Amino acid sequence: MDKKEVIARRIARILKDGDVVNLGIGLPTMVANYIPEGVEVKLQSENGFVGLGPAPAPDAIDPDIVNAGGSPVTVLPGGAFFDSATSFALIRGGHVDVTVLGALEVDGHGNLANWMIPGKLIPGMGGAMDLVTGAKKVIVATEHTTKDGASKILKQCRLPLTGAGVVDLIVTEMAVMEVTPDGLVLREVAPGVTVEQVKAATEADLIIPPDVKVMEV
Amino acid sequence: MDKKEVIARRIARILKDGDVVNLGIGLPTMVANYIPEGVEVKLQSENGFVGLGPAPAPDAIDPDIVNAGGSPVTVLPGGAFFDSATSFALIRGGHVDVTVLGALEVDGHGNLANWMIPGKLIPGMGGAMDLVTGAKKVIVATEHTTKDGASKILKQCRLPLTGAGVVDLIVTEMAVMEVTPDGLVLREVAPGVTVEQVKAATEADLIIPPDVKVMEV
Amino acid sequence: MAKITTLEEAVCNIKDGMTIMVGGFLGVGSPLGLIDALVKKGTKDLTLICNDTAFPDRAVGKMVVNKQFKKIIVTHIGTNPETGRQMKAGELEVELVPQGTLAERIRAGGAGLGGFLTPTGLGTLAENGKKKIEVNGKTYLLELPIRADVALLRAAIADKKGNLTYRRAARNFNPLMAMAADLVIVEADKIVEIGDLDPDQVMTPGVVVDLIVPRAM
Amino acid sequence: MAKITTLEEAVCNIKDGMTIMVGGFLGVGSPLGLIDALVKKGTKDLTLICNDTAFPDRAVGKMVVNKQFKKIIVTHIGTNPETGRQMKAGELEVELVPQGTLAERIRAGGAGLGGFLTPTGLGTLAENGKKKIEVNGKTYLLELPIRADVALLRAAIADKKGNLTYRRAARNFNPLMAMAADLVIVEADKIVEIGDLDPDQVMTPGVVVDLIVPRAM
Repeated sequence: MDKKEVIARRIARILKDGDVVNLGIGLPTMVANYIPEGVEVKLQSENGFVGLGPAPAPDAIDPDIVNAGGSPVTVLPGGAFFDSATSFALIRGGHVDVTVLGALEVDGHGNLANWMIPGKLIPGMGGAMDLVTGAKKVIVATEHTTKDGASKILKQCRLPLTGAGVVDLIVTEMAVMEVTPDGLVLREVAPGVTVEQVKAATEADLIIPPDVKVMEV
Repeated sequence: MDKKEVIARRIARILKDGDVVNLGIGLPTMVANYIPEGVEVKLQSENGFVGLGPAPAPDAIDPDIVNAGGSPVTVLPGGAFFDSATSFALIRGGHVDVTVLGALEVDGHGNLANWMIPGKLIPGMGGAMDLVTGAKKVIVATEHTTKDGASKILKQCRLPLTGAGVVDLIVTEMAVMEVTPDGLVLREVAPGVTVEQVKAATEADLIIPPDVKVMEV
Repeated sequence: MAKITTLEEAVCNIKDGMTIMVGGFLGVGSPLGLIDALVKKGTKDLTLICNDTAFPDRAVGKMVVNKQFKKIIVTHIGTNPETGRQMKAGELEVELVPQGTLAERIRAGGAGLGGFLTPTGLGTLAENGKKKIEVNGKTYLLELPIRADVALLRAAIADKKGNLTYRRAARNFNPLMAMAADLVIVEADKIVEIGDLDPDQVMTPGVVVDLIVPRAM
Repeated sequence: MAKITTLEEAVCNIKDGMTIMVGGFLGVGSPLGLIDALVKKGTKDLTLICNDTAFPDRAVGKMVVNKQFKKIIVTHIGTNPETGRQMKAGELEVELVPQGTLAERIRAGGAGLGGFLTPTGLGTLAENGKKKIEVNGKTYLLELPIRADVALLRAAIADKKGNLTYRRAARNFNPLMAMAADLVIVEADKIVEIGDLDPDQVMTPGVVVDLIVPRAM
């Protein structure tokens, strides 16, 4: 199974029936494909609606219905559109239960960096700073290491932050880690991955409780 | 002609075609009856709409369409309803051209008191504080004196203020007075009323320019 | 998913001492059935957030007469003499707030804002106890957000996901309060199936609504 | 009364050096005909307030390519490489603002508020140059209102009084910007007679709209 699929599948199983969920562009969007049968989540799109549905057939594209990445999507029955101020009133006001975002870097203090690399890449923060501040639960979906094998789970983020102390859970293809007041706790390892392997691939200090589970994907 | 009618008629002739106007309860509401032919003003009602129309026939009352005093009104074609935050965004944001309010006291500095008499009557400010702050032009519609003959146009308001330095124009059955940086200027006197009579009935100091006009009503 | 229930069950969620927000403007747009159920239940020591206290025989005015409030936060009490009587007798604490400020404070409470700066009320008693902040040479009052344990709203149409529309001037504070309470209870004139409302015409997204009761009268 | 005019006449109101707000999210909900007319006219040294700079061949992205902006205030530039290039080359000043904060700043500009307190951006570069204010033990950033000389909007339907509706996710920033500019120009898919829109379904009241042009394409 593809790394991204492992991550998306694991996160999908965290979502609860009735949750209002905002999924970031890219990997986080894939989470929608794996939501278990019988669980209905309401997807919020920060460009102004709840009830985001799957991509339409090419001949059924409505140019006014796109997700926050600009890709054509659909609206499910019972959806609702609103303006950007209302959209972020929902987000900032704690009406979104879960947000799932990607990371350039994330650390054991719950800091997240995903909006710029000074001097190199400055896409902008879009709605990410509001999402990490306002959503009740912030889940980071990221591969454990960069293409060069460097850990993305750091002792301390080096890039400019998207949010300080905002992350609740980090899900990678190797592990599920929870940010706690005591530090970063390893909760699960992927099938076939050892605790030692996770520790070796993680720059942040990991607290290893006695009951580390095997990730179900 | 009734005092109130004189005041309402004079104010109605100040309104310009296209003005967005909020009329307070009571005397100010009467202004709508005298708007000249060919002038179309858009009446805003702070409980949430523009396009306020006249009272309906008794058998055509819609219980959901009332003015800010709770009286049945109608909505004209091209009207629009909105929530209270939007209503006051319009008011505070300078989208209302003229507001007309009554007064308990008003003074030469443009101060207005119309929401409470300590220890006696405390109805509350409702939307008045926002209206006097946000509307581009604030016109006070009031009888010149109290029932006991005391001037309502004071040197300095004594009652708790609705707004400080907010009034542009005061229209009574005796006179039209403009609040200017130099003080209160007498602009017009009612037909049959002398400047001396106005001065005698006014506690505030009046600046009398050479060209005081006779009020057209 | 919003749950459809009865008036009696819905008001069981409201306990003595709670803070409630009630939609409506002089009773127009108030959930009259829910209010009657609360009068019958006799829940007491409540704090009320509402535009006004309506009339002694109408809407929240009945609850004032029934002495169910220890404190009210409103813009106007002039239409209900019993409110003024209780205030003077020291039986009821009354906080009067300018209407635009009340609307904005409720909006801020629902939108996760820490407060806002308004020019409304400067130089009046509405300043009391508030911080003044200067921005670009202009002075503003810092007003704080307000929330409630329970919001009691009236909608025209609710679908079974809780999406709401309001009718005419009955909208007023209802959409703002829908965002600003821990539990949101809606009395709807009409309840329709999911998909019956055009997503563009939804005025309150269902994700913030908890309970729906059919209109009582 | 809103005036119906042509694209060419409408954009004549936009002079070199002005600040413009443009509705849309990655071009969805942007007034494409007005933008093309501005590209053709070549108006320059403009400041742009918009969610993003779309794509090089779409919406305001075309104006970036055409070097018509000296400054842009947006949430995201990642989809338009030309924006990043001009920024790095020092040809274009870019102010990146969190999306919820941008929406709220525009709303504050239209609502006459002096600013608002938000938790978004705390502990990030978004703090820079901003006052921090503590309320009830929580720290917030003071964000200031923003307005423009001209707003360029796209609506689905406009009636001849300027009342607007928007469609699906094309709503986004449009209703906020309609309140926050000295001149409001709307490109409407469809123009209807006064009275054709249900007053409950109007999303922007016509009193804030100045010019309407029929949709170009």
